[in-house]
Amino acid sequence: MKKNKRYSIFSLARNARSYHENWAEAWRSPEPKPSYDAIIVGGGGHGLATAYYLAKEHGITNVAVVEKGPIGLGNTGRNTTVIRSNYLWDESAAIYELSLKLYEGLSQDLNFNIMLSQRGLISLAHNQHDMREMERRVNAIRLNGIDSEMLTLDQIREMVPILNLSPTSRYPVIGGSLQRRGGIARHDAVAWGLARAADDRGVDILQHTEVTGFRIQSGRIEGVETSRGFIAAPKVGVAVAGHSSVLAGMAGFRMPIQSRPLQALVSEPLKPIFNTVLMSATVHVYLSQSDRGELVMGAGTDGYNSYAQRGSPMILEDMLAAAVELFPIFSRVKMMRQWGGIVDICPDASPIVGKTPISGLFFNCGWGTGGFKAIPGSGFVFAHTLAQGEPHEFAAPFSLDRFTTGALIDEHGASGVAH
Amino acid sequence: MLQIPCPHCGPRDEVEFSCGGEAHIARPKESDALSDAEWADYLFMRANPKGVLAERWCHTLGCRRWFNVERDTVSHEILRVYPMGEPRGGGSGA
Amino acid sequence: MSDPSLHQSPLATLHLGGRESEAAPDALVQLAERRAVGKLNLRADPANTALMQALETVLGYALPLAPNRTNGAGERGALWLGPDEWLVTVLSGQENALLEALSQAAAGHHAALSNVSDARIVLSLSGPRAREVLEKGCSLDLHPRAFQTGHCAQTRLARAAILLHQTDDAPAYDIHVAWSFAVYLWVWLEDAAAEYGLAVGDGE
Amino acid sequence: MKRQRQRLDTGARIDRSQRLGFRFNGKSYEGFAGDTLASALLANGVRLVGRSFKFHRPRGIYSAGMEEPNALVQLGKGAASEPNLRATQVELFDGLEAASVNCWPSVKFDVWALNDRVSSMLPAGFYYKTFMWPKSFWHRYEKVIRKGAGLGIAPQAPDHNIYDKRHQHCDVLVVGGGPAGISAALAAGRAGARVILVDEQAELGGALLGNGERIEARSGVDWTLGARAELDDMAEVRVLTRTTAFGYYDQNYVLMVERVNDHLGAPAGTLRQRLWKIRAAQVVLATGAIERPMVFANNDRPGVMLAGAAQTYINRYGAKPGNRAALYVNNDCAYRAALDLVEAGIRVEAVIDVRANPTGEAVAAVRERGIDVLAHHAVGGTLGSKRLRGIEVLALNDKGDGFAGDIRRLRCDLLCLSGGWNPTVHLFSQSGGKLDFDEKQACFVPGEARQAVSAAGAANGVFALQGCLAGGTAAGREAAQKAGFEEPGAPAALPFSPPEADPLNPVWRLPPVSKGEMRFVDLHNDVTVSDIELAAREGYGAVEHLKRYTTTGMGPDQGRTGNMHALAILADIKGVSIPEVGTTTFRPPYAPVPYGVMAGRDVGVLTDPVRMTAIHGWHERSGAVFDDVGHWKRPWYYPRPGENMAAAVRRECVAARDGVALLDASTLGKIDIHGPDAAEFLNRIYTNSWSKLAVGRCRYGLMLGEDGMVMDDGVTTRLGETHYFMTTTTGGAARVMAWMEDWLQCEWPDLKVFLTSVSEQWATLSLSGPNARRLLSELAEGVDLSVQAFPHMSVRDGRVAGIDARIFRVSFTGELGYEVSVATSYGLALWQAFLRVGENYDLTPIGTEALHVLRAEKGYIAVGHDTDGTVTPGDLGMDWIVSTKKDFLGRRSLARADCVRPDRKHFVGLLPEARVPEGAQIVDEPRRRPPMKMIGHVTSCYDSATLGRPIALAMVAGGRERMGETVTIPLTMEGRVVKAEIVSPVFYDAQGERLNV
Ligand SMILES: Cc1cc2nc3c(=O)[nH]c(=O)nc-3n(C[C@H](O)[C@H](O)[C@H](O)COP(=O)(O)OP(=O)(O)OC[C@H]3O[C@@H](n4cnc5c(N)ncnc54)[C@H](O)[C@@H]3O)c2cc1C
Ligand SMILES: NC(=O)c1ccc[n+]([C@@H]2O[C@H](COP(=O)([O-])OP(=O)(O)OC[C@H]3O[C@@H](n4cnc5c(N)ncnc54)[C@H](O)[C@@H]3O)[C@@H](O)[C@H]2O)c1
Ligand SMILES: Cc1cc2nc3c(=O)[nH]c(=O)nc-3n(C[C@H](O)[C@H](O)[C@H](O)COP(=O)(O)O)c2cc1C
Ligand SMILES: [Zn+2]
Repeated sequence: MKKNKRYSIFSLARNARSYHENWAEAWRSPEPKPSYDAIIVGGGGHGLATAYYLAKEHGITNVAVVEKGPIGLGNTGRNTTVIRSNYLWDESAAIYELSLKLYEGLSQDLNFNIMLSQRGLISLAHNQHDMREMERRVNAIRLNGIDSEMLTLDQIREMVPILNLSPTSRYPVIGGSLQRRGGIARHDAVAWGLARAADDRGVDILQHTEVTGFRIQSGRIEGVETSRGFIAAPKVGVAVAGHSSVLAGMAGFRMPIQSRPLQALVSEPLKPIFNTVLMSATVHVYLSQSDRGELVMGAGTDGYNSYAQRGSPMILEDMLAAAVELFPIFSRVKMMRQWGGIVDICPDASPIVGKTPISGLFFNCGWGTGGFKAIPGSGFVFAHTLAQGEPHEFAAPFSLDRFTTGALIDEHGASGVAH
Repeated sequence: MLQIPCPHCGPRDEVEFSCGGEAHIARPKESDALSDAEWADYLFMRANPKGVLAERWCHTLGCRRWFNVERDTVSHEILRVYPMGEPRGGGSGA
Repeated sequence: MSDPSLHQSPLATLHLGGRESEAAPDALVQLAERRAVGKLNLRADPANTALMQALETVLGYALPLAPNRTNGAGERGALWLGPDEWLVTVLSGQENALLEALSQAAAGHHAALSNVSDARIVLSLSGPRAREVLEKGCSLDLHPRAFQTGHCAQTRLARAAILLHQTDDAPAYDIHVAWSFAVYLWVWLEDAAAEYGLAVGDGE
Repeated sequence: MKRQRQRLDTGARIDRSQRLGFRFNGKSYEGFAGDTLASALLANGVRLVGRSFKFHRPRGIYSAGMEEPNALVQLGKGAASEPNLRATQVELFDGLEAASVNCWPSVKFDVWALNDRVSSMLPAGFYYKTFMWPKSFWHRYEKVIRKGAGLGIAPQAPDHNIYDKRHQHCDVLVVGGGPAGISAALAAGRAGARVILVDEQAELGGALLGNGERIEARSGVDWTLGARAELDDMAEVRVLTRTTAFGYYDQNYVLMVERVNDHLGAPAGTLRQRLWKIRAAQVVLATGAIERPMVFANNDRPGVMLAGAAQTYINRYGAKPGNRAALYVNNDCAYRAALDLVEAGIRVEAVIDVRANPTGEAVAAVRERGIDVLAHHAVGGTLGSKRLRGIEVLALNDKGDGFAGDIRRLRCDLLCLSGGWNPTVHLFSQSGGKLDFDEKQACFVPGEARQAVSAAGAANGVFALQGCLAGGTAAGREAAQKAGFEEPGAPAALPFSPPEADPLNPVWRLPPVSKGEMRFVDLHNDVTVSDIELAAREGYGAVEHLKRYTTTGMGPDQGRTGNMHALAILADIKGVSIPEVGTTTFRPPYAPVPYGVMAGRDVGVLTDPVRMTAIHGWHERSGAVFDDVGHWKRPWYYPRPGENMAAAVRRECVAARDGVALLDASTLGKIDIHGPDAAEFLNRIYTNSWSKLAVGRCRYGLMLGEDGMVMDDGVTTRLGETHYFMTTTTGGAARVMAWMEDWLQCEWPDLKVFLTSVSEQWATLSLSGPNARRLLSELAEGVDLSVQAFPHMSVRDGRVAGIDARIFRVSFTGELGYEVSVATSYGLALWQAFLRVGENYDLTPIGTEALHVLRAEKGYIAVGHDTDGTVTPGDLGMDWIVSTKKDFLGRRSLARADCVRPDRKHFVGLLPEARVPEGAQIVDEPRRRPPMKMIGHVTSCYDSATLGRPIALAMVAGGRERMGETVTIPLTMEGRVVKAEIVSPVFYDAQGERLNV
């Protein structure tokens, strides 16, 4: 029986008749080949997107994605799925907007519904400093040709009637900004859809294959040592998020990265009550309601390094106090599950995409609290970087070298609260 | 919520402390002699190990003293607390 | 010296005056401001025995060297703040004189004295349920097996930094809180104590 | 009101003398004190209580506890409304109102049940495969999906109850108040340890309340009451019921929520729930075990229930869950339930057992009662829809992995399931402990612990009562001992060896009787065996993928009754062992926790402290408009009646330039710096040199981070030979103090310097304007205010208005200025004295906005306003303050390639045609449409009363080399474009003549 690969309402109906017994595997589980043209370490969104675009844009299909566990269970599988491109600096705006544009066609491109929901993203301002920063950001974003606007209190009230807009609250809301194209997507679907599409183009996805070292000969990469043996490749791209320092250590250099717990939680499912994404850097919380009905919520990182995928409950207490203050009707809504990820934080809150001291070895990391939205864009430019051996123009400013020259891209304002 | 044994005040909740990141990073004395890369190494590059990390903590809301801690970044277990200035791994345990 | 009649407590904005006489016979918690406490922040190296001796001579008692311990109480005593830091209390009005005397004693040594009488105010919290009230916002172990009369600790109470000092087994506590946080903490304490019945004292 | 027709006449833990009226789905019913909503509904014969998440299938009550996947209700109305409560956990109170969730218009006729009809189109993950064309339609589909999903509805009004928190330390925390937990608490308590014993139920007893077991010739309930009395007598033991331990965090930090008065209906304004934050030296987990179901077609009908639950409804609540029952089991234990059913007058049709030859004691007893035991049989399906009407039974084949023979139908309205037990290892797993797989009992049990924790009783995989008692005692005793307490002369622990019983035979999945039938694994999320098979087929065969693809275990019950089957079926499909498949991660909370209790009292006025200066009350009374700066609320401006902001600010500015203005500057950070090395320390902290500052003089300083970027600034004064007094920005106060302390303690311990924060000690009032000296001289005593005696940038001690004061002659407005600092408690008196005398000078209180206008006219930077952490002193044109003769923090960074780029952004002044918002971007080549290349942005912009025009400060690329050039500020949101000329940032009194008067 021929297995069904293509997804559509028709194939779904057809398969319903055969009790869904003929669906093909979304991606294969091949044995590793001895060598590949390129190896991507890390089967999160960034690694998978890189493999996909290597195959799609550069015709490089003899590629392996090497993942120590099952794919998509790192930060990609545990993030709060906020997507937006309203970043302050030109360099950031360029790469995040590329990403958002790619997201806008990704379901069709991958033939996998990633459930992109561009329901609009509101940031709240609570004081004059917030307003100033917001004006600066919104003006810059607009002049970069990206949608963004300031909101009045009345506009906010109309969009989010359940928000506490009392002028006497402790941190009264005095204004806000909106990116209408911002929103959320289904995190797992992004990883799975990319994996399926990359696999379809010939990429080998090697799950349960942990990279344990790099083989480096006179400053050049030769391949990776893994829990399933050595695999050779002239080019290796590493996208392991929170584990970047560990992998850099294997290659003999250090990174300007701290691995921090970032926590999130979901409520029990509720009927639709809240139809945008809302964030407040001042009271430290952001939230949205998923298509399944849970309120998905996050805040800032814990204050210490950790690889535990878990943080301290005091963050939750503060996060939920902020949530109840902003949304008094959520007081009796219940937290259902709470977890953490390991985010890779750079000193300037911007990523590192590009070359390393080892020739042929490239790193893509430092996306910290905000790299889900960057997945397609980052994969696109990182694939280019790997294929050409030189950074894509959008990736160039995000070189590791900037920490030496001082040309940092300070996006702290953008991530005062994680998202 | 970590419980951190302040060498002066004893075990206290994490809320009273602030973490100062990796310990034992000495400020270069003759910084002019350093290349930009060497200076960047001091400023930004960090070990960030998965496992035991020597880091600095300050009992901010308590005695305001800085001290060193060896903590496992996977289990969050605190293995050792020792004064500023004392080298890693050596000295008396706590 | 400043004209004491011009002095104003941060709690003045709460207009507690009328409430001091409020009858609360069943109250299990008493709360009042302790106004007569002058305070000096003292920094000195405890290993400098000559200095320690000189300071003791002026104070009339030794500075507590064990962490989180006090010597004396109320308007005359010293509270351990850190391994080289103490809060010296003195009847208010006398702080400048004491500061002067201590400075002279410390002359030639490395020591620091700052008058911080107004930096923090002192609230006294007492009554059979006083500990429960604190436990609502303070993560210290305040059980008598762990925290007793004569113990002190800098810590956090709700969202304010405090210096906590147990002054009686009853129990009774002095809570030192920053001037600017005083109203918040008072309101918080009133709220926390409400379920046990609160009597607002008239301070001293 | 209907009779409770399914109620037993005697026995059970309910109080038949206390009748409680309640409403469910609009109908009135009656129950008794001691009931849960679930038991009361069963007693009233109500079977259909809810609808499932995805297919909206009719569902009934499935369990008697926390593990309930079906019976979710919306409780209460308005401000008391709470979604998604388990009916099995809601204690009945008079007047309770509840309704089914996730159904429209009613639970009986739910339109969404259409989903069930098309369920073949909706397998796991169907949404990933469709709704992609046409692209623009997705958001419409999404709306429908969203409406169909979700369960209860969010409350419509803010909560009318309050929540609180308590910290507590103990030697031994015992979670779970069944026989094991009680034994542990008794043992630890007798040893003298500080013990906390918690149980989420209304009373202690655990399984004993429902299973009719006896201890030492007493009923389990009596034994429990005796133990409770002993525990209550121990001074250091605290027993908390209705309290759920839900999160186990690092270093034995356990969060628990106590439901204080939910069982009384939680009247408005009362304390409803309390969060307990426990730090325990040792933890004993005696959390019991959760019964597993059996899986077969249409196993979700109302009337299908766990066997232990049925037993509990009878023994504990006196409610008959049905009248004609069958049991479907794979172990001995459930046979006792069968006996209890019979005892309660329920007709038991048969016990269907997948095992070939069950022989245990209880089995024999059942047979003796004349009940049919259908060994080596299985249930293949059920009949009925809104309630169970019967079951289909089939014999198993020889291997026991498929059916043999014909379907046999049995009529029944209750089917009790028992597929074995899963120890409640959630908290143990949260604590970081490893789980082992117990092959014999087919369940995960606690293995190696990572924290100071042990498990006892059913939670430890010990299901026999004697073992629970012995294990609990041993665990309690050992925990106390580890915490330093031992009971003198405690009797030696009883040895315990588990009784031999027929092993259970886990049959996780049988083939479908007919294709396409629904065999539910996760009742909550409507996940079926086929979904699991589909996931495995499609490559989502890692257990974490399985969970996410099928959503099994992701509902509010977090898979309590279903997860084990999901793992086992996956293992079966993959041909590997269950431990090889592994579990998904157990995460807090163990049971859902309201946001409100996590927030506690930190809401409303207690959200966050408002820091107050001594003058705060006056500001409020005087109608100041405030702006938040950190925790402070600073007066922004003081509008007079009828005045708008612009007018008020203009008036305030004019006062400062022409007369005299008064500002509350108390929020500035202030630090006493003492010690022989203080000057050297300042040299390292600030960019400029401090070696030669004379006593009594002040100097402005700039502070950088090690990255060379401006971090803070302020004036520091030398008060004595070894005594300096530093001021910082308001926002930077805490940061700067911490920063300096860090360097002192960690890097430069050799420097003899002591730092003391005195921000709070001083109220600082700033007088500025040409009349400042005249005004001050009316109040000052003992200070010569003349220019010669008291020049700009110096300090004098004196008395002002009868108050000891320290007077700094400094200025941030560019006018003659004095900052008068007095002890904070005298701040208000001084302010009032100034106002009194100031009447003659038209003294005008000014807010931060006017201050900013004034300082901007002078080109003074405001750190954090004009700078953003990316600005060097060079960018600000402040090289003059950067010493080249010494090292200081951040210096080396200034030499990096990027910091010496000629085209960096420079701090400049702008003369814009009109006022623009701060943050507006600047371009050279305006275009009709974006994108446009930006060359900088406006950092500050004001209407300057002094200059009679708008002015701005900005960061502009290469700006200092472009004086006199015109740039453009496109305001695309407002649809206007403003031109501006680049000028020096100093707009006013460039020579500083007004300062030196
Ligand atoms: C709680 C939380 C909320 C967040 N919210 C948002 C948000 O709302 N919006 C947003 O844009 N971003 C958000 N983020 C950030 C975002 O999740 C990450 O930036 C992004 O997912 C990173 O993707 P990645 O592919 O680089 O890393 P990951 O998805 O973490 O993938 C890295 C992979 O590398 C693998 N790996 C590691 N070491 C090895 C090895 N030695 N050998 C082989 N494989 C290895 C890991 O197993 C993992 O699968 C959030 C993050 C968290 C934790
Ligand atoms: N015959 C069998 O096969 C079988 C199987 C299982 C259990 N049992 C019986 O069950 C009993 C087991 O005794 P036990 O003490 O181990 O367990 P138990 O079930 O009697 O008690 C566990 C208690 O822990 C509470 N609990 C669980 N998690 C909690 C949490 N997070 N916070 C607060 N409370 C929590 C529950 O409400 C319950 O009261 C015995 O009576 C035993 O005979 C028998
Ligand atoms: C956007 C989003 C929505 C989620 N929704 C649910 C949910 O409905 N139910 C649930 O149990 N978990 C939900 N989770 C949490 C996952 O179960 C899981 O905890 C998280 O992905 C981290 O993985 P881990 O807990 O296995 O480490 C959600 C996670 C994310 C990122
Ligand atoms: Zn300490």
